[in-house]
Amino acid sequence: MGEVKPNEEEESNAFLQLAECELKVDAIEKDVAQYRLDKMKSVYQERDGLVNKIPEFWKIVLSQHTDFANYIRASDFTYVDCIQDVKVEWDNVDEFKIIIKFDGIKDDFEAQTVTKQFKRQKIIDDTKSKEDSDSDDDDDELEKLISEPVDIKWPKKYEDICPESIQDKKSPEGKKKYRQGMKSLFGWFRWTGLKPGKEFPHGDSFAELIVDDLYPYCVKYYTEAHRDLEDENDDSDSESEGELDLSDDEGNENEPKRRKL
Amino acid sequence: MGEVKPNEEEESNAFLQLAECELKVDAIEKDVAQYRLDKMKSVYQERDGLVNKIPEFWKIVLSQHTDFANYIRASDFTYVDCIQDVKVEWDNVDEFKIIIKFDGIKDDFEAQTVTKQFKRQKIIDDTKSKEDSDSDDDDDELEKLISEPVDIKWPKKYEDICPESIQDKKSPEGKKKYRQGMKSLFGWFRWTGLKPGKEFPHGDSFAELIVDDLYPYCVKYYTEAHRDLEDENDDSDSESEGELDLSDDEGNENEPKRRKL
Amino acid sequence: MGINSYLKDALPENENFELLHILSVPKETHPIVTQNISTRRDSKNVTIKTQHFFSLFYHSKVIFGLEVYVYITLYNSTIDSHPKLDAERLIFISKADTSGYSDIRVNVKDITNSILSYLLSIDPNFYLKNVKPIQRKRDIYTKQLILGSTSTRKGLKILSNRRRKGFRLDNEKINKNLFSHFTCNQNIITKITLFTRPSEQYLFSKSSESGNKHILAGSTLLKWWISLIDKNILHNFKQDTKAAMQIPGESSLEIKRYFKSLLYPNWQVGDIFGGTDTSLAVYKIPLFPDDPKSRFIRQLVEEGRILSVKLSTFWTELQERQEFRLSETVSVIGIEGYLSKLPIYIPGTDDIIISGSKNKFNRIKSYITGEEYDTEEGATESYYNVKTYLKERIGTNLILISGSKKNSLSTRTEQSKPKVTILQVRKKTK
Repeated sequence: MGEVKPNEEEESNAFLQLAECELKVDAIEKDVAQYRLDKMKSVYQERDGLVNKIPEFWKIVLSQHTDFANYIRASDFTYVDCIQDVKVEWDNVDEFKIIIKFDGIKDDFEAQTVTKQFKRQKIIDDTKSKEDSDSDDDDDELEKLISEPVDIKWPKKYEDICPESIQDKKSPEGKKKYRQGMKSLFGWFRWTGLKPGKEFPHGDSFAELIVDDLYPYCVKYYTEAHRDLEDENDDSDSESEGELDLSDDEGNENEPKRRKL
Repeated sequence: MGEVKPNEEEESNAFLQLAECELKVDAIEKDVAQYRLDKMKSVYQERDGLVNKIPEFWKIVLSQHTDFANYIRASDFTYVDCIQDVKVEWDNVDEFKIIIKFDGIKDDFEAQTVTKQFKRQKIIDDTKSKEDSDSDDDDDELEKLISEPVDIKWPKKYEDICPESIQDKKSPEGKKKYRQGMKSLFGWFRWTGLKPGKEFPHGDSFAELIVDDLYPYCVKYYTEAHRDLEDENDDSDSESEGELDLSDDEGNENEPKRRKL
Repeated sequence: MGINSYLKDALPENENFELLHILSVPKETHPIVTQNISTRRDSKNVTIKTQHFFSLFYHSKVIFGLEVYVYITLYNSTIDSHPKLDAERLIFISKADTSGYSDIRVNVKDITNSILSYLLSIDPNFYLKNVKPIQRKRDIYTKQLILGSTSTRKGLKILSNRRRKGFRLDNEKINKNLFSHFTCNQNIITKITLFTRPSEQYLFSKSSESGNKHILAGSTLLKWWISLIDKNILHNFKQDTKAAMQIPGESSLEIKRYFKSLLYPNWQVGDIFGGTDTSLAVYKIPLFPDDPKSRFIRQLVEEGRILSVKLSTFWTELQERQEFRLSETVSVIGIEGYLSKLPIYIPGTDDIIISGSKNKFNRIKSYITGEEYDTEEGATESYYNVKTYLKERIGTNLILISGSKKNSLSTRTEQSKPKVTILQVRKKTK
């Protein structure tokens, strides 16, 4: 379509160079994340020790967190309440393990500590068909979280949905039970990130929730859990004003603060 | 209320030490932010140069951003369109300047470059009355963004709301005009953060929007503004809107995986 | 007939008003009422959702606002082979509110009803011409486009290429591949539904603090709305229209007392979504944006009770929910029937602003709803901002409407301040 004019050429180059800049920015963000982890390591260790002295710390944090419950089955909370300790240990910014210590429930659930290992990996997006792969392939490299399945002893109450005890995994009923098990908290320990649709749903986001939010901000959530309880007891404030928000629809609900603040 | 039992004592100490940990975490976060800024500096500089080669870059970014418009008056867009360049320069993580370069509009608005300096400062919360100040005073130290007023030549069209040209600031009409002026983009350049209610509203959040969002992610916003289908600009899809996920309950196999996150 | 013709008869003679009317991009969405497994599997139904937002101005101040969703459901669409699909239209009245700053006495009920009649007159096909699909195809052509899913880096490379080689959007191809197009009969079932719940404000934040607004209590609010809908049936709907009201926690006898003063003879206790006391609520209760019923349904999913709660339990528990803890009267009103006059009107650009994106729609709307109305300045600022934005950024203007209602009529002075539907969302403080 006609010849390229000098300033169009310059602009065109500027865009390519900006794309390069984005790569540099990404690399810096990784570096910063690593720097942060190194710095935090000793504080996290100190904190892990302190948190252990507070009874039911993790039970309270996990019940408090609004998003946590979205990932698991309501019946899982019996076993969430058994969680005595949660720890995250980073080998580096892309490799880490989540260590969960469960107390037992007599005649139902065995006390145990389970360590699940995770890794972030570049994976070529294979949903794209071969023919449209062009020189831009590098853009389609996605970073993906993967993990290894790890053994955990399931509660007796879950026997009918525990994959080890389902006899006939081919029957419709068997399939259904199997899927229900995979959706439970225990199913998550088998999650690999490699068989989408057949595993614990959103196992990656669930891991990231623990690693990027629950573990780093556990003390904040613990404190909030106590503040909320006080609020509930304090009904003297009329609900008419402050706590009600007149946000009007889906759009505004999660819209950031605007002028009305 | 009775004597303190040993493990209560221990718990109580744990809470205090956790509070100490939080302080350490805050200090590390500051340090990490500084590290990040040092690393980003050269990339930002490179990017500033590239962005300058792209006509109307900032005009497009600022019109695209959904939240930016919430802070200013609709009529300010005439002058937002004059913004030729935006730069942020950090002296350190708590001190920075925003430099805005305006093109002029004949017979209305003079071309100019304005530099506004900001500082984050610990400020003792003086809304607390003296009597309840106890040894915990340090807890009430809030970090606050403040700034110095900076001269900017207002457009001729804004003469009636420009504070310099309002004769009678005491009359109801004068007061109203004054407030309107303060709510405009030009009012923001006078914002100090020290006279709440009398200045540009949410001047601190507006500055933070530029420093933490618009400037760092300007290239992303520019690209988004160029989406080929306008209706792809829909960042309001929210969880409160989606289809119900009954797959847990119904055990349905061809259920799409979509837990509301 | 345009909106002007409907509204002028509801507004006082010789007075000038201005109106904002924006429409969101029609888009495909999930079914309004959740389908059970087997229906879901076989269903080829398509649901299209669009939002209307109106605000009325007088003396350069906003005085009234109304938010309405229109859903068109196309049944068993095998799209290409059936040029005329059987369909249904549902109008969900989400919110109506007054700012409290009107310098003139207006009849808000008449205004609301006129807008409703206008909406009913719109040809359902208007919403079906260009529909944004749930998911857009990715193929070789769309890979050259910058879409919502395009990464920044990919976007920059595309822009670079375009500067070098030039590029023109193939509108025909885009239209064909990236939008859905449907048609349906004009004569289809039409439903109107709303949830009435007293509140100090619905659209105009802090407006109750000015002292200019008269806040209606639950049962007064309910009467206000049901009489409005009652009038609307007589005016727009055929004789056999179903009209129903449900008041959670109230006996049938009590509910029926509200019907005595109504003109349409066939009002009944219940709702228009069918089912009996023992039906599962999840498959009968519609899901609307920011609606208490829908919120309760979603909560039941979280609680793991969704497949056990029956309709009767649903209504009882709904009333006990914390959002209604002042034990105010709330109600669900619904009608369902055919219109007495075929809806054939296609709104033009002088009648409506079709916003190209949800972001733009929200931008314009937030000039109204993002303002604070504890003082009159809020009402002026929102007017000024909307007007300027439309002129400078969209190149259009507010619709001018000159009232034509004779003074004698307006001496019926019912200065109604509607306190409408939808309830507030409790925000979590983080």
